[in-house]
Amino acid sequence: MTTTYREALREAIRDALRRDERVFLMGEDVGAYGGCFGVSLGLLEEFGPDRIRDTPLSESAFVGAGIGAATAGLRPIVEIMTVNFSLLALDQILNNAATLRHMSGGQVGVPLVIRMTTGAGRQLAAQHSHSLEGWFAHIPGLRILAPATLEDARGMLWPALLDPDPVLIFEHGSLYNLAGELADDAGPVDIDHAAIRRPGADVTVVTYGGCLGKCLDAAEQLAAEDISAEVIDLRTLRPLDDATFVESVRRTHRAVVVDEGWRSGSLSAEVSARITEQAFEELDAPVERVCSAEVPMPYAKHLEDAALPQPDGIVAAVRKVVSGGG
Amino acid sequence: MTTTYREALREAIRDALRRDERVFLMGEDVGAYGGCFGVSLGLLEEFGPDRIRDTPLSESAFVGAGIGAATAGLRPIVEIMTVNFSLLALDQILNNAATLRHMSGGQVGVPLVIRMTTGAGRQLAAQHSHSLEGWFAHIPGLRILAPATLEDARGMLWPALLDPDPVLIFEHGSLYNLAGELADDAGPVDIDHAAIRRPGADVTVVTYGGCLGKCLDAAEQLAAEDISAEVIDLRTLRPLDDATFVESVRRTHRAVVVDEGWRSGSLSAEVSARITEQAFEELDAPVERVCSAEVPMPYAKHLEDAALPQPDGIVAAVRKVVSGGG
Amino acid sequence: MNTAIAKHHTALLRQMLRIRKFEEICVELYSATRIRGFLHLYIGEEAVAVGVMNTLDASDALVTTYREHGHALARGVPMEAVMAEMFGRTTGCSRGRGGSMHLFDVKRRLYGGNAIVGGGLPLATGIALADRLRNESHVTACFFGDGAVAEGEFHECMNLAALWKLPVLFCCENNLYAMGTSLVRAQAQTDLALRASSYGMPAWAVDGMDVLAVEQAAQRAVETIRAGGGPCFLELRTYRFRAHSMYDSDRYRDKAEIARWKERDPIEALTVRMRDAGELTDDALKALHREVDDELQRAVAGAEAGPLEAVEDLTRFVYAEES
Amino acid sequence: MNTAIAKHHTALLRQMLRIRKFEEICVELYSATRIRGFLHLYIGEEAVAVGVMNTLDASDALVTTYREHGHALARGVPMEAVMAEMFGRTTGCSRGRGGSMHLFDVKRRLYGGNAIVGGGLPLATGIALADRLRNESHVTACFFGDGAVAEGEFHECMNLAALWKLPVLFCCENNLYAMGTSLVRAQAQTDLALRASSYGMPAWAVDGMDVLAVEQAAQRAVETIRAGGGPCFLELRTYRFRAHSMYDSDRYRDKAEIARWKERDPIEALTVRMRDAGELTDDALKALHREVDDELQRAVAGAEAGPLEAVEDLTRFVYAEES
Ligand SMILES: Cc1ncc(C[n+]2csc(CCOP(=O)(O)OP(=O)(O)O)c2C)c(N)n1
Ligand SMILES: Cc1ncc(C[n+]2csc(CCOP(=O)(O)OP(=O)(O)O)c2C)c(N)n1
Ligand SMILES: [Mg+2]
Ligand SMILES: [Mg+2]
Repeated sequence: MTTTYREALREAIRDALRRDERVFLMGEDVGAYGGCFGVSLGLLEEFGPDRIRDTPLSESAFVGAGIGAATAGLRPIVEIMTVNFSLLALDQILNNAATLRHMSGGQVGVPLVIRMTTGAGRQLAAQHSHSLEGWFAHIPGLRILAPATLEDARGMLWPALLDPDPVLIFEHGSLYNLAGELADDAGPVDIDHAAIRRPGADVTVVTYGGCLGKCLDAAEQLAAEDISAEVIDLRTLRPLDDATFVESVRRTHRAVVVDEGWRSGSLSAEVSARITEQAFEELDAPVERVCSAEVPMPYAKHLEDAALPQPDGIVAAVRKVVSGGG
Repeated sequence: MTTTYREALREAIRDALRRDERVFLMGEDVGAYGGCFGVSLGLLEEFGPDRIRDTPLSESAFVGAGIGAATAGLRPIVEIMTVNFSLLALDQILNNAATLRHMSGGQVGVPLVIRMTTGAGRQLAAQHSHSLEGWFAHIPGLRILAPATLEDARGMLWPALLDPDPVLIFEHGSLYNLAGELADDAGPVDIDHAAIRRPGADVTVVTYGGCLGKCLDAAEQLAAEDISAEVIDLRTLRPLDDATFVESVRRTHRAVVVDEGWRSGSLSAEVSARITEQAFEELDAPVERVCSAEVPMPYAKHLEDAALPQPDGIVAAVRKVVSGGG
Repeated sequence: MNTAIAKHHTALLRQMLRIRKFEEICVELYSATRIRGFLHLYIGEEAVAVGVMNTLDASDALVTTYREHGHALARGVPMEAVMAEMFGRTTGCSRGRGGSMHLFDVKRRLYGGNAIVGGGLPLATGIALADRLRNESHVTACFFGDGAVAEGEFHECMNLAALWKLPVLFCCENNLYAMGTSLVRAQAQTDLALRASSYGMPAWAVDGMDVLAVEQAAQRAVETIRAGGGPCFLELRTYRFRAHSMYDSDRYRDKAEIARWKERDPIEALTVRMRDAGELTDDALKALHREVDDELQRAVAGAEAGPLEAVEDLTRFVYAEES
Repeated sequence: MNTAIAKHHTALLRQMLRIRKFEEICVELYSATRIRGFLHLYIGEEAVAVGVMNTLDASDALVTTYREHGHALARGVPMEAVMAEMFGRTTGCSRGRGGSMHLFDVKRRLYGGNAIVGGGLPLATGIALADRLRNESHVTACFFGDGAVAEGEFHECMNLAALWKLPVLFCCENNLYAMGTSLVRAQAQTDLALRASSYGMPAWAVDGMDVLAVEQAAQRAVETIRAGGGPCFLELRTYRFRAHSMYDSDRYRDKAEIARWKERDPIEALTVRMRDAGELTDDALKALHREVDDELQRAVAGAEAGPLEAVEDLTRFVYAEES
């Protein structure tokens, strides 16, 4: 079946709404508008306004209401239009969703799913281009997912809803129109492990989300130079499946981490630190990082392109680690 | 002159208010109450309610108002009672304070100082014990300071106010009662560089803020075992002065990073990654990290103690890197 | 004298006394550093928790703040479980993980003790939304202070609850101060009930020092809500007799003002009223005190004897455990 | 015919026309992918920006939203600088870093173009605080939509500005929709002026399709504010004739509703009025159009010819540069 990332997400939501009557979708413009990126188009007509619930512009209240509804036994899917507005709900996410279970000594669970769009690349400038999923991955109590493929767009939601703890799903804005084949019976996927998207022997490229395609492009270019890059898609940013990428680095002895977050303090730093901690003796070169420039995203296209990780930069970083070490 | 960290902070504020009439202090209970940790006690009487301005419980509005007042030419010092409440103002900090200069193509500056208390250790439980200064250090456009000594408590504010860009100062809650000698003419300090608080030869311990004292204690214990630890206080968490700690590691060949943030995605990861990136060939052992356990802070004292970095854990980590490598 | 009424009044008095005496012991324990963290006392405000709680069913839900010993006790959380929480024991109502500011008891639908001002309002709104979506007629009572009214979350939740006609009882404990900031210095418009009614929900102010007035107002509100009328707002005018917390030297309030309010002590007031109505003899009052003292003594002894969590279990309850 | 009045009306008409035609060209340029990012059109709402702006002094400040071409043009930012911003050129009013949503011109005290709904209100409050602390009598005009009223920041800022009597003119552009969400589905209480007055500030609703009504109301508000009366709130009832943004297929509005509002086109309305009053001849109108068309043509040509920032300069303007 040919489908898009957007349709795969919609199908996942529809499926969840059908399977479990405790599930409902809530957020700004998810109903009458069809979702600001069209993900929930048609669902209002199918499921009605109680389960496809438009909210006012009140990020803190409706995210918090999702938390409350989850503690009370429902299974809300809360959509925050984009990660840029999630800051307004961060108090609820960190101080309530992530801590209620602990503060209550295990009594209160928050089986909530929060979906949001993340990332840059569409000239939306400094307030609409954040990539903060790695930042959210700092918070204990949360699970953070970043679907980068059609399978994951279709399959991550259901296990996220089954998770008794809060799960945040970050959908990269550049992926909605991604089209391709999806098995007719595509369904839930594992949300615990990273995936090797392209096997390779010379270097491990660790990435996730919107950068996966760029890394695969880079790997293709590198293959032409006889450099065999293994591309790993983290998929789950918290808890990090370090076993998969460390095992890969033990084989390739070199690693490049590619992350759309601003370099300092991005998830790439954690991945780099863990590789060094766990595979120091096997590393032939220091881990390299390809990240976004440390600048609020500029509007002009040539500047935005320059600020973001690009295949060329990934290729250059790989060449550097491959030529650098023993 | 014998003084405390609290008094040193107060003196710094008083001094700034006297020197520059554009400076004012604004926040919850900074006036009539004297500051929730007593930092601004007496200042209302001295400077009046226009310059020592109590605010309602409206973190987003008064932080944003500070941003606005700074763009319009004043030099506000905004106090957020504690970092735990800063989440409510994060939209203003990230989407306005940190981006206005860039979005406006350099026209708008935000010469604002935001002070807040950070850290755990007083049994205040999961919502009142965050250490998020390293997290804030991810944001381009900000400068992040963490005074760990009386000199820095006294001296960081004035250069922060002279900075044409937003500066966040994180005061660790366990330090307010720190007492000691401060030179009578103590004044502004450099806010660009890390400081070697204790020189040493065998290992570099990188830390900041509330953990500095613990690292110095650990270094003392280690000295008794003939392990000479160099203790570096980062002081400025953004921009990171990596030259100082990398140079140290080049001499000691080993490093331990101590950080009260939750381990995954904490500033310690960035420090570790930079050390490996810049001094890989000189490292005799992988960089070790001593951080907070990945748990919302529990109330019970024995659990809180166990969750936080402690001298014993630092000593153990140092022993590991010292015995580990070549 | 109507015996049923007398019994009812005695029950209210007992609840208020339990709260008052519990907190007086807390002060002692805190001064002796046997309990720690932040400690926010409810002394003077007991009529609010007791009056409201008495109108709720066991299946109604409750969300409150860091100043919530009174709410937890009035809700029926055993005194020993609350005290053990202060001692950080696994027998505490939050297993010693929460402390004074985070009392939980999900069996009794007490969803905490929230220490972020305003932070409980969205939770309460969401719990009410769940009840509404399941067609259950429960009410969610949400307690918060006058200070919370300035927070953006207050506004967002008032609108959301009113827009969706959710069964929330908003209980604003207006004790005139948010830490050291008096209401007039925090609110451009200090009539909080009026403010609330601008969201299109029924709202009224109540004498929070009179437990019977509180009870009556709450009863009316709960009936409105249960009948599907959407949220209601009560501004409960009260006063804290003690400082904001144990760290507060209380320099920002006028001594005369404090004294004036103490004359309206809700426990005194009910006692006098009951005596005047012949509902309470000296002996009965003494017996009541003794009874509460006994309960307290048992609670403290039991709490202090409770076990501490094993340090190895530090990272439990961050995520759910396999069941 | 009063010549002064006619001249005044002509100026208003010219401003509205400039905005309308500017945006019509933007649509073309966008469709041809010559400009990019988000594009939010103000078409239909021109009377609001023009009417309010006309009452402000050059030293008054201005904070607005992502739908701000009209405000920037009415404020006097040269058309070419606005257009160059859309083209991402260094000659753009934000040097090409901001784009359509972030028009700045600090010389004209235009503090942006804020794309976080509600995010500009605290800024405006702070700018007004600065003016107040310096004893300057400037007004800060803050534009935002009906959608922003639901945000917590709206509430916090209304209270702060009223409490501190800050010189802010809150201009709520009530176009009945926040993206696809109509006001009645977002607000429990849809009379926004009434809502604002609950903070204790003067607030009134104005016909936002009538530029003269807007001007008159704004004049009254600005005078109140300048006289030290604290903030005022205007609910400007208007309508956007186009979709929310270029990505929006506008399925959530009734075609008849759109048509009804288009009958009240503010440019049409003023034109008719001026004609009826003999203030505008066919020739004059044609000349006006030609004049604006010329300005536009020059703006587009000039903008597109502007230079692009060197890629090496990518990280400039994150921090201040040494001066
Ligand atoms: C968001 C937030 N800001 C600040 C604080 C610090 N703080 C704790 S209680 C309090 C005063 C709250 O006053 P009010 O809401 O009236 O409740 P009361 O303490 O009077 O019961 C403050 C400022 C906090 N806990 N949360
Ligand atoms: C905090 C936040 N949430 C969501 C959005 C996405 N968004 C952009 S404009 C808009 C609608 C705003 O409506 P309104 O305030 O009425 O202004 P209008 O667009 O009608 O002029 C939304 C939801 C945003 N930019 N900021
Ligand atoms: Mg209060
Ligand atoms: Mg609107």
